[in-house]
Amino acid sequence: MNAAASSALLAVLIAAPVTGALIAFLLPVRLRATAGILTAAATTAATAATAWRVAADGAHRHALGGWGAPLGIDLYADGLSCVFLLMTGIVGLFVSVYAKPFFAQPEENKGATELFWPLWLILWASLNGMFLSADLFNLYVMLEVMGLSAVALAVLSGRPPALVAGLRYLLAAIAGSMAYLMGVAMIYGAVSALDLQIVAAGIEQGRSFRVAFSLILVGLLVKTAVFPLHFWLPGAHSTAQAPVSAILSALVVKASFYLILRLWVDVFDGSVTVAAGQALGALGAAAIIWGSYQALRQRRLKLMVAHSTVGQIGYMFLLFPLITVVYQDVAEAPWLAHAWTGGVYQAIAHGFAKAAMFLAVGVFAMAVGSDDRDSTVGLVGQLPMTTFALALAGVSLIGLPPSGGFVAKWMLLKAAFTSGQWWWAPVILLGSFLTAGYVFMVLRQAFAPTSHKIKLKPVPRTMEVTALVLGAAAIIIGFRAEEFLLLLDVEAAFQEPVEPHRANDR
Amino acid sequence: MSFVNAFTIIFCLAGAVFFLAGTVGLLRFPDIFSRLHALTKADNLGLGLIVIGLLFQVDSFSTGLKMLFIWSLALAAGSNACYAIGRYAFLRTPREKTREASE
Amino acid sequence: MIAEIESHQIYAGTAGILFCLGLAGLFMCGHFLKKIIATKILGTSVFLLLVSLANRNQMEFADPVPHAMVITGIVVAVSASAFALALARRIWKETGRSTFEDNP
Amino acid sequence: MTLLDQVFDIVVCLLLLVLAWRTLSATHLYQSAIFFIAFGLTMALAWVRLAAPDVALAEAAIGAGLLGVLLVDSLRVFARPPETGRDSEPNKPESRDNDVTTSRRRPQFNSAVASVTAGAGCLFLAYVLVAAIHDLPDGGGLTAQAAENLSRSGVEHPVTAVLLNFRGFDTWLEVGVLFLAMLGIFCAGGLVGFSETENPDPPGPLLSWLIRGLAPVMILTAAYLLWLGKLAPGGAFQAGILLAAVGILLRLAGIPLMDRVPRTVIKLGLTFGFGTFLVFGIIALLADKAFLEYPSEWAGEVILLVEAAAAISIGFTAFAFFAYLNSRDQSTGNGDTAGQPRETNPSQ
Repeated sequence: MNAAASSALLAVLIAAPVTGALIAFLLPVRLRATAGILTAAATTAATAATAWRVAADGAHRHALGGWGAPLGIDLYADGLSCVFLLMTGIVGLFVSVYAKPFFAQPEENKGATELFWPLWLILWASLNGMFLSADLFNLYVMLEVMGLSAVALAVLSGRPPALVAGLRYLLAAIAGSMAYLMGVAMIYGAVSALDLQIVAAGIEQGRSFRVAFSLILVGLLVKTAVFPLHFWLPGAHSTAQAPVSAILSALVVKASFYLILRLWVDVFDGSVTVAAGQALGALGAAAIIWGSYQALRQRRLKLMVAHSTVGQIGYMFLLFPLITVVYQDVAEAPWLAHAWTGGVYQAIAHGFAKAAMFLAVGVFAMAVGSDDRDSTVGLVGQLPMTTFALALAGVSLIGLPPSGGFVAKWMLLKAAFTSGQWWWAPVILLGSFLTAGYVFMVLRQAFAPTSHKIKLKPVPRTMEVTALVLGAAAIIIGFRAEEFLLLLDVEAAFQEPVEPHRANDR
Repeated sequence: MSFVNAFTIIFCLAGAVFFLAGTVGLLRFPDIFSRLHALTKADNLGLGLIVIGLLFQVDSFSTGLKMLFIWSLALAAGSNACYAIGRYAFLRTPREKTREASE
Repeated sequence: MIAEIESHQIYAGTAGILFCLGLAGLFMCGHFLKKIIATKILGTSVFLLLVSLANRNQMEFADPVPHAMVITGIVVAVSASAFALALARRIWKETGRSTFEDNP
Repeated sequence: MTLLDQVFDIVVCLLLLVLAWRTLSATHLYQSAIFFIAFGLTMALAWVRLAAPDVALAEAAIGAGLLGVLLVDSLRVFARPPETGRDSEPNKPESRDNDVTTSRRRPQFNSAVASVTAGAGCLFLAYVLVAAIHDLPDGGGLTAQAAENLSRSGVEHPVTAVLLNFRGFDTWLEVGVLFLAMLGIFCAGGLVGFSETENPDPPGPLLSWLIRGLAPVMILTAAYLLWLGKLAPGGAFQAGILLAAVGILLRLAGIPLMDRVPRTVIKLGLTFGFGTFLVFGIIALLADKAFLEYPSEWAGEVILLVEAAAAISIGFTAFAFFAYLNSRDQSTGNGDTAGQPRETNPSQ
């Protein structure tokens, strides 16, 4: 495969799901699920091919329209983008498989659910676009495509609580993207470019850069739902239908996190400061405590899982204070690689675990007819596979070995100690305890012996299996750290770690 | 050339006077019908005079034609909007009040 | 002093203030419709900044890239507003709520 | 830059700020909407002052025109009591004048403390923003690069060259956003399909006459704008919205357009623009070129084709926004069947 053809793969990753979405929309309703799953399989295959090419030949760049930066828009894939693309591909494929029988159930097939497939495939295209685009303004358009399709999916059922939560989500998303765009406008004014690489070369010290990056950052923090900007998330994620909740929690918040990470280490590394890193870490720490505590208090399973997302997002933000430190040369800061990998690993592991958890809760809710915590009493006997999936996902969220979540939290913990920033360690541990609390509360109910056997509605076997596969994936990536690291290191955005010695002299 | 410019200035000033008068009328007249009356004067005559004034400045036939076309569209739209507002107001006002207003 | 200020600078500064007004409106206004209007003002301020940046150096023509960005932005913003309006209207019809406050 | 220019600019800017403030602080929704429309008109002046005729056209057509219509139509909905209580008559003329204050429980700026805090925060943010904007260099941009490549783009108007060629990918996604918003509106409404308008008043004879007379002129103008985009301000979006306006006017005049259209045609109309772009993109990929790369000798023709498809689709979609929100099924949304597929959907 020559270079041009493999760089065309990047465009395929966006064009293929869109093609599938349009075809699905034009097809009669009964054929849409099949078209959707075929598209999902094709997109996942293209994702795998891209990751393989990038691992073999290094980073790829595709100049859309043949113009190239600065005038045109480029797509760019390196190890970091491929890791997120792969996570999206795998989660997306299994959620698609789950969604087909899910929406075939009459009680879930209400409102405008016939639009699930076009919306979800466009959302997928925009997620891929978020991970690939190298143009600040194109990223704004991608953010909007992602936001609109995510909200549309969240209100698919048409139930009033979902509508209210959806409107709140939409307004928060619009405000976030406007703050982002304001920052982009100022960056364009300062460096006359939109391409990430060219912008990175033009970044200087100065008030306008700091203000611009702050605006961009705040806009993206709203979209990532970092405490205290998470107000829209629990409602929107818990009122959506199960496959949609899985997509929103596992994938959509990761895309804006990815963008923050990319901008922080690749573009604005000259204008971030140690204090800014600590501030992001503090927000993350507050999110861990607050989100996990709220999750512990919820009686409805979906609300619990949604609040748990707020807490788990917090862990990803512990990465920023740990990589933004003063040092003379890289050898002096051996924890950088740990912090970096730990943060990214957390995003990936949470993606699998949270998708599995929402899908499993969806199975429970469908079988019992309610997602109240107490209604799951003794379900292990009747739905062993789903209970097991929930347990696997929970193990990864808590961070018990051997799981993806364990690797992530362990690396963050290690980095916190070696870097001397020990104050993050108690937060990580406390978060794990709280998480263990709510996970075991559900499991205790599920494993509780009951005298009476509850009459359950039969649930399609495919749904149970997909939840289990994703739960298993959250564990398996704990064993597969090496391959993961090899891929992540391709043209690592992190080769030149954040340069706080420049940043420190403000 | 200055002769042509003088025409332009005169017509545009006259148009501006109509716009001003229309605006004052809109603010000062007591009820909706007389306000509409003031408003449409500004739109029709004010815009018309300004278009005539600018016609002296155009360098091609087609531009002039376009300006006249724009004026005629504005006339049609304005009269219809006025008609719609007036009709709505007329239907919504109790009969006695309308009679009072027209007397 | 006043002679040094170019017109694009006046508009760029106004854009900054408008942005704050729109943001304040988004948080402080209760009614859905006014929140949606506030997002429109927020968007307009960003577009105003972009267009005034495009007007900085008058060469043969003004910088077309921000103009294109603004046109794209306007369409995207209006689409989002239309969707928000549809949601707000449906919520009003189904529940009679017009703000987020009267949360049950 | 004369003193008069400066005074004019400052007056326009102050007016913008005052209107924005009044829009947000007005206690009555109608007031708010009127101030917002005035704000939009003043913005048009600003665009003209900043030499941005393309933006002025787009803003007037899409921002003020389309959104204005949707906003006014929504005011009508919010002026009526919701139909969750069965006893209210939907089309009673009395109910129209209901007092639509924005929030009856509390004023907008809810308490003194909150307003002072928010005010101080806003002032600080405004100071920071204006200072940062002031620090931006006085020059720069991509004008030179655009001018250099203009001859290879297939069109002569730089903004069209950026929109349809240099950054055509953005424009493709933008057409996609319109399609997506329509899907979102379908989701919000809970069904996919249209029905006749709920507008209770038939228009007067003069209005129907005007609308019927005006429709062909408007279609012609749309075609002209589309063609003009190659050389001068204008193009697919402006043309498309003009087409949408034709539809909206005809619908207001009581001429049914959407309710009889077969579902397949509606689906094709909504996807036409997004799809055409995509087809050209894929053809380029298959020809071993970059995605959305046009053959240089045919670039002008391809752009015109894509633009025409986009204009038709944009017009159709923008009209569909209005037609759907204005449909009878929509506006008599009934509480107890929330989320149920409705039998009354004519196009299913």
